[in-house]
Amino acid sequence: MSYLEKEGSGGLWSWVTSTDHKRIGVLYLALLTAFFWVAVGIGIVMRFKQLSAGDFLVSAQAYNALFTVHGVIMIFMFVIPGLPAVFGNFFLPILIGAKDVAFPRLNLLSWWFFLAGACLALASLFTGPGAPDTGWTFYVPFSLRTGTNVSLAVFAAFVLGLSSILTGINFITTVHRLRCEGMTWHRMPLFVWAVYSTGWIQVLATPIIGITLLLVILERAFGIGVFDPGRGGDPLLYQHLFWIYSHPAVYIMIVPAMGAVTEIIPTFARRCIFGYRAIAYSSLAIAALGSLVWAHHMFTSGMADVAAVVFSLLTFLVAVPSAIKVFNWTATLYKGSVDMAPAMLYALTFVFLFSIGGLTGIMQGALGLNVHLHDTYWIVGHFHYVMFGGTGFAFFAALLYWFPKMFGRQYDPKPAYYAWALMFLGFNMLYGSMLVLGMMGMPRRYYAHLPQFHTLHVVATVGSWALVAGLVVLYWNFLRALVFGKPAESDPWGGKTLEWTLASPPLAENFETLPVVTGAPYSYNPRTPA
Amino acid sequence: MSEAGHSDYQGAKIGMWLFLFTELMLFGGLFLLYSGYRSLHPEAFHHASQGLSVLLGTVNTLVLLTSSLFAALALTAVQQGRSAESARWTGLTAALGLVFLLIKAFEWGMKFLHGIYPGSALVKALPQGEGLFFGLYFTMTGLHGLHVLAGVALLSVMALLVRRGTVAQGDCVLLENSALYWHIVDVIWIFLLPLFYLAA
Amino acid sequence: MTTMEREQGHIVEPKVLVRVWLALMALTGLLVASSFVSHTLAVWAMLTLTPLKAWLVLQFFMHLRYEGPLLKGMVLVALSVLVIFIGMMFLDLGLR
Amino acid sequence: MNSIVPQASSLSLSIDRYFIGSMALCLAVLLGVTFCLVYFSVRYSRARNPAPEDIEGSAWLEVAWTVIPTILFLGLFYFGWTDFRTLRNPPADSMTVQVTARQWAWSFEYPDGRRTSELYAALGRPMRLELRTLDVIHGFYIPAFRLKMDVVPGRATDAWFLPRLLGDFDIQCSVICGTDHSLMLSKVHVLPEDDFKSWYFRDEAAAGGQRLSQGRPRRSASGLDRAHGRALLADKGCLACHSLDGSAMVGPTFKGLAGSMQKGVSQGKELTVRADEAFMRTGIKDPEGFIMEGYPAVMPPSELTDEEVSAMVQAIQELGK
Ligand code: HEA
Ligand code: HEA
Ligand code: HEC
Ligand code: CUA
Ligand SMILES: [Cu+2]
Repeated sequence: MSYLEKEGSGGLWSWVTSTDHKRIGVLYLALLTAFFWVAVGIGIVMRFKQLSAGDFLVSAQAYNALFTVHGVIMIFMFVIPGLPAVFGNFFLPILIGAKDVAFPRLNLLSWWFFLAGACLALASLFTGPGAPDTGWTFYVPFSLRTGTNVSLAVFAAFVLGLSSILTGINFITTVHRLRCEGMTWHRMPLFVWAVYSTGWIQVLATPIIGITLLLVILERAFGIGVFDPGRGGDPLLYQHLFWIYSHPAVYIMIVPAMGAVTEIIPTFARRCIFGYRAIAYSSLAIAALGSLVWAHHMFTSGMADVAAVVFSLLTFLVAVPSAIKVFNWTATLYKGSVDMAPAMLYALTFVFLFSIGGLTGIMQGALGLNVHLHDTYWIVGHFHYVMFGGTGFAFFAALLYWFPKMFGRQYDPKPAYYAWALMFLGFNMLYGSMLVLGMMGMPRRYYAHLPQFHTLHVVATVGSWALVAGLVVLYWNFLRALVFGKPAESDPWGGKTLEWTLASPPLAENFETLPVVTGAPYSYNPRTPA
Repeated sequence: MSEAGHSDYQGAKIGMWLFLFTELMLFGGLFLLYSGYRSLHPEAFHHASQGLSVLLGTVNTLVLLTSSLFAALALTAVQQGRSAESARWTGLTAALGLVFLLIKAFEWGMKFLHGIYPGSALVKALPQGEGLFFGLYFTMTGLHGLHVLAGVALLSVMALLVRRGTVAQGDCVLLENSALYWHIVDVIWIFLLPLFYLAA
Repeated sequence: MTTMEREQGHIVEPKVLVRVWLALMALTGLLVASSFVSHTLAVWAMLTLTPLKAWLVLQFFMHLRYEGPLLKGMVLVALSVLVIFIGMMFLDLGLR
Repeated sequence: MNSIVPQASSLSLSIDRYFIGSMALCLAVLLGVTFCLVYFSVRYSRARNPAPEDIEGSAWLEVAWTVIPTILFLGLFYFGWTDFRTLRNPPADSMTVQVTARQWAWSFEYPDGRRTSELYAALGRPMRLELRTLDVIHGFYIPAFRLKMDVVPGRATDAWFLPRLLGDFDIQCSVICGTDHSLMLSKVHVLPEDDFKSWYFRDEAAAGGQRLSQGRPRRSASGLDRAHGRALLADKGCLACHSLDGSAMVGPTFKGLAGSMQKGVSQGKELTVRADEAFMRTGIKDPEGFIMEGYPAVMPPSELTDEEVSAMVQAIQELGK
C-alpha cells in the first residue's frame, strides 16, 4: 500500500499525527505553499505601492509592516525550511536506502513546532498594537522602542528556529546511522551531502539567533538592558549575534537547493556527475567557511576597520566553493545527452540566476563598493536573485522532478514551459531593475521615493505582474495534475538513484527489503567503473 | 525517541550530543555577549561582581558538581545491573538539583529585596556597564536555572523508569542521555561561577 | 545498519568517578581561593582551571574519553566553532 | 556612471572604476558560463547526441577552477580594500561638522556653533562628519558621494568626503528607523569655496540666493520673540513631525493646536482636554503623559530649558486657529 493510502488514508488527523517521513514532507509542502502565497501577495502589494512616488494605496506605517512580514515569512517560513523540510524529509531516507529518519517522532514534533511558529507569526500581524515594522533583521534599539508587535513576531521566529534545529539533528543522525548496506559516504547522492552539511549549520548556528531573539523579548518585557546604549550596551553586538546566525542561514537556504539541482542535471544529461567529490566537499566547505563571514553585513555599521577587512577577505573566499559547483554543473552537460524537460530547464535557470545573484554578492562584498551599495535596492536585487532565482527556482525544479514520485501523478509539461517564460521575463524585469535602482542610490525599506527613481520602480512593478502570472500558471498546472494527472511511471525520467527503484508513490515502508548498493549514484552508462 | 522494537543505541547518543551542541551554542551566544561587555567595561564588571555572594556561588557549585557525580554513579550502577541503587542515585541527583534551585531562589530573592532586579530603578541608576552585568547575571543564571528545573523533572522521571525496570542494564540509553544533559548543565555552571561570582 | 541487539556504553568504575569528583572539588577550592589573592591570579585561574574542570566532566562523567573518533570529532567541531565565533567578534570589539 | 548618479566626490571616481571593473569581470564570467550551458544543451541534446559519454571529472580542471577564481577574488578583495582605506582616513585639514540624527530629521553643526538642517560644503575642500543620534540607528547616505555611514546610539561614528562637483545632492537615511524613514531626507549644497566662506561667515545672501535654514539662536537673547520660538521648533527637530501650515504629518499640525479641544489617553484613561499653555508645556516635556487620539506614541522627550519651552509654546499659540 502506498504511503498516501495507509493509516486510514484521507483523514486529516491521520496525516498530522503520522511519523512517516514522506507524509511529513508533504505536510511541510502544504504549509510552505500556503505561507509562500501570503508573502507573494504582500510582495505584490509593495510593488503596487511603488507605482507612485508618494502616498498611495497603503500608509507608510503599513508599508513598513508589509516588508517586515514579507521578509519574515519568506525567510523563516519559506526558504529556510524549503528544500530540507520538504524534499529532505521525503527523499533523504529513500536516497540512502532507509525506512525512515532516525527519530520519526521528533520529526513530527518539528513539524508541529513549525505550525505553531507559523501561527504565532500570523498572529503577530493581527493582534496587539500592529504588525512589526523593523525589517526582518529586528535591529536594536529600534526593535526595542517601536510600539508594534515585535515580541510576538520574534518569538515566532524562535519557535521556527527550534523546528529547524530538530530537523537538523534528525538529518545528521540519519545520515550517520541509517545508510543501507554498501551505501558508503562516497556513494551517497549529492543531495544527501548537501542536506547533511546544512544540518550542521542548523545545529550550530540556529541556537545563536534563538538566544538573541530571546534577549530582545526579555529586553522589551523586563528591560534587562543588555543592548541599551544608555547603560553601556552596544547595538553592534546585537548585529553580530544576529548575523552569526543569519549569514549561515543563507547557506541553509542555498546548499540544499544546489543539492537538488545536482540530482536533476545528471538525470537529464544522462551521464554521471562531473567532479563528484568536488561537489560533495564544496558543500562542506560552504558550511564551514560560510560561518566566518557574517560581518559583511556590517561594513558601514561603525565596527572596527580591521574586522571589516578580515570579513571582506573571507567573503571572497566563501564564493570559491560555489564557483566550483557552477563549473562542475556546466561540465556535466558536456558530451551528455540533454533532455530539456521542465525540471532540467528550471534547474539550468537556477544556475544562471544564482550566478547573477552570487556575482552581485561578490561585488558588494568589496569594502569600498559596499559602502555605496549597502542598504540600497542593489542588495534587495542581490538577495532576490539568490533566494528566489536560486532557492525558489531550485524548489520549482525539484518539485517538477519529484512530483510524479511523490504523488504518483504526471503533469502536463507544456504549461510548465509557458510559466517558465513568463517568470523568467518578469523576474529579470523586476529584480534587474532593482539592481540598477540600487546603483543609483535608492535606499531599501523606503515607502516614498525620490523622482529620479520612479521609472525603474514602474518597470519593476510591471515585471512583478509577469512573474506572478507565471507562478499562477505553474501552480495551477500542479493542482490540475493532482486531480486529473495520468498515473506516473516508477521512473519517468530514467533516473538512477534509489527513489526511482520504488513505486510512484512509494510504499509506506519505502523498501520491502532494504537495498544493497554496489556502485556510484549516477551510473547511467554501464561502462562506468563503479 | 526511537520507534518501538527498533532501537539504535549509537544513533540515540549522537542525537543527544547534537542536542547538547545546540545548548552549548545557546549559552554560547550569552558567553559571547558577556565577554564582549566585560572587555568594554572591565571596571564596571569588577565592581558589580562584588555585589554577588561568593559563598552562595561556591556552595552551589559544590552542590552541582556532587549531583553530577551522582548522575554518573547512577549510570554505572544501572549498567552493572544494580537498578535499585541506580534509582537512588538518580533520585539524589534530582534532589541536589532542587537544593541548587533553592539556594538560587534565595540568592535572587535577596537581590530583589535590595532592589536589584531587571529593569529596577536601582539597576537603571547604576553606572554604565554595571547594569549590564546584572542584566547578564539574571539572564544567564535564569536561563541556567530553567535548564536545572528541566533536568530535575527529567531525572525524576528517570528515577521512576529505572525503578520500574523500563530502563535497565543493556537498555539504559535514556538514563545515559539524561545524565549527559545534566552534565552539560553542570559544565555551563562551571563557567558561570568565575564569570559572575569571582570577577571581583 | 539498524542495530537490534542491546547495547550499552563503556562502564566507568565508581572509584574513578569519585576521584574525578574529588579533583573537581579541589579545583573549585583553588579557583575560589585564587580569586581572593589577586586580580591577575584570579583571571589566570579562571582561564586555566575552569576549562580544566569542564574537560574533566566531559572526559569522565560524560564518557567522552571512551567514545569513538566520530563523537570526539563532533565535539571538537562544536567547541571550535564557538571559540572561533567569540574570537572573530573580538576582531571588532577588541580593535574598535 | 555619471549620467546615472553624479560622481560628485573624489571617492566616487575610484568606487565607480571598481564597480565597472568588477562588473566587467563578473559579466565575462556570467557570459562564459551561460554560453557553455546553452551551447552544451544544444550541441549535446538528446536528438543530436543520443549516446552520452560518462566523464567522471578531471583533476586538472578542478584545480584550475579552484585556483583561478581564488586569485581573481583576492584581486577583487585587494582593490576594494584600497578604496576603503581612503574612505576611512580623512585628510588632516578637513573641516569637522557635527551631524545629529533623530527620528526623522538631520541637523548639522559647524565648528563655530552654527546649525542648519541642510549641509553646506566647499568645492574641493575635505569635510569630516561626526555622526550622532538621539534615538535609534540611522544611516547617513549621499549616493552622489558614494558615502554611507551608520549613526549609532551611544557613540560617534565618522565619515568624510571631498566634493568635486558643484550642485545640490540628496542626503537619505539608509537604515530603517520608523514610520517616516523614507522622508528623513536632506540635501548637501556644494558651493564654490568663496561662496562657502562668505556663507560661513554669516553672509547669508551669498549662499547662492538660497534661503538658509535657521541659524542657531543665541542663548543670551532675553527677548523671546516669535522668530526665536519658530527657530527653536525647527532646530529641535519638532518640524520633522509637526507642520506649521496645517498639513498632515506624523504628529498633529501646530496650526490651530493651541486652544483646541483634544481627545486622548492619559495614564490609561480617556479624556478630552483643552490644549492650553500648560497642556502644551507638559506635552512637550513629557510626551508620553498624554497621547492624542489618532496619533502613534512616538514623540521623543527633548532636553529643553523652561525658556525654550515657553518660546516654543508662544510660537505655537501665535499660529492661532
Ligand atoms: C540564498 C541566499 C544567499 C546566498 C547564497 C548569498 C550568497 C552570497 N552573498 Fe548574500 N545576502 C543574502 C542572501 C544570500 N547571499 C541576503 C538575504 C542578504 C541581505 C540581508 C539583509 O540585509 O536583509 C545578503 C546580503 C549580502 C551582503 C551584505 C550587503 C549589505 O547589506 O551591505 C553581502 C556582502 O558581502 C553578500 C555577499 C554574498 C556573497 C559573496 C555570496 C556568495 O556565497 C556567492 C557565491 C556565488 C558566486 C560567486 C556565483 C557563482 C560563481 C561563478 C559563476 C564563477 C566565479 C566567478 C568569478 C571568478 C568572478 N550578501
Ligand atoms: C525567498 C525569499 C523571497 C521571495 C521569494 C520574495 C518575493 C518577492 N519580493 Fe521580496 N524580500 C525578501 C525575500 C523574498 N521576496 C526579503 C528577505 C526582503 C527584505 C525584507 C526586509 O527589508 O526586512 C524582501 C524585500 C522585498 C522588497 C523591498 C522592500 C523595501 O526595501 O522597500 C520588495 C520590493 O518590491 C520585494 C518584492 C518582492 C516581490 C514582488 C516578490 C514576489 O511576490 C514575486 C513573486 C514570487 C514568485 C513568482 C514566486 C517565487 C517562488 C518561490 C521562491 C518558490 C515557490 C515554492 C513553493 C510555493 C512551495 N521584496
Ligand atoms: C517623532 C516625531 C515627533 C517629534 C520629533 C516631535 N513630536 Fe510632538 N508629537 C508627535 C506626535 C505623534 C504627537 C501626538 C501623540 C502624542 O500626543 O504624543 C505629538 C504631540 C505634540 C503636542 C501635543 C501635546 C501632547 O502631548 O499630546 C505638542 C505640544 C508637541 N507634540 C510639541 C512638540 C515639540 C515642541 C517638539 C520638539 C521639541 C516635538 N513635538 C517633536 C510627534 C513628534
Ligand atoms: Cu533615519 Cu531611517
Ligand atoms: Cu551574508
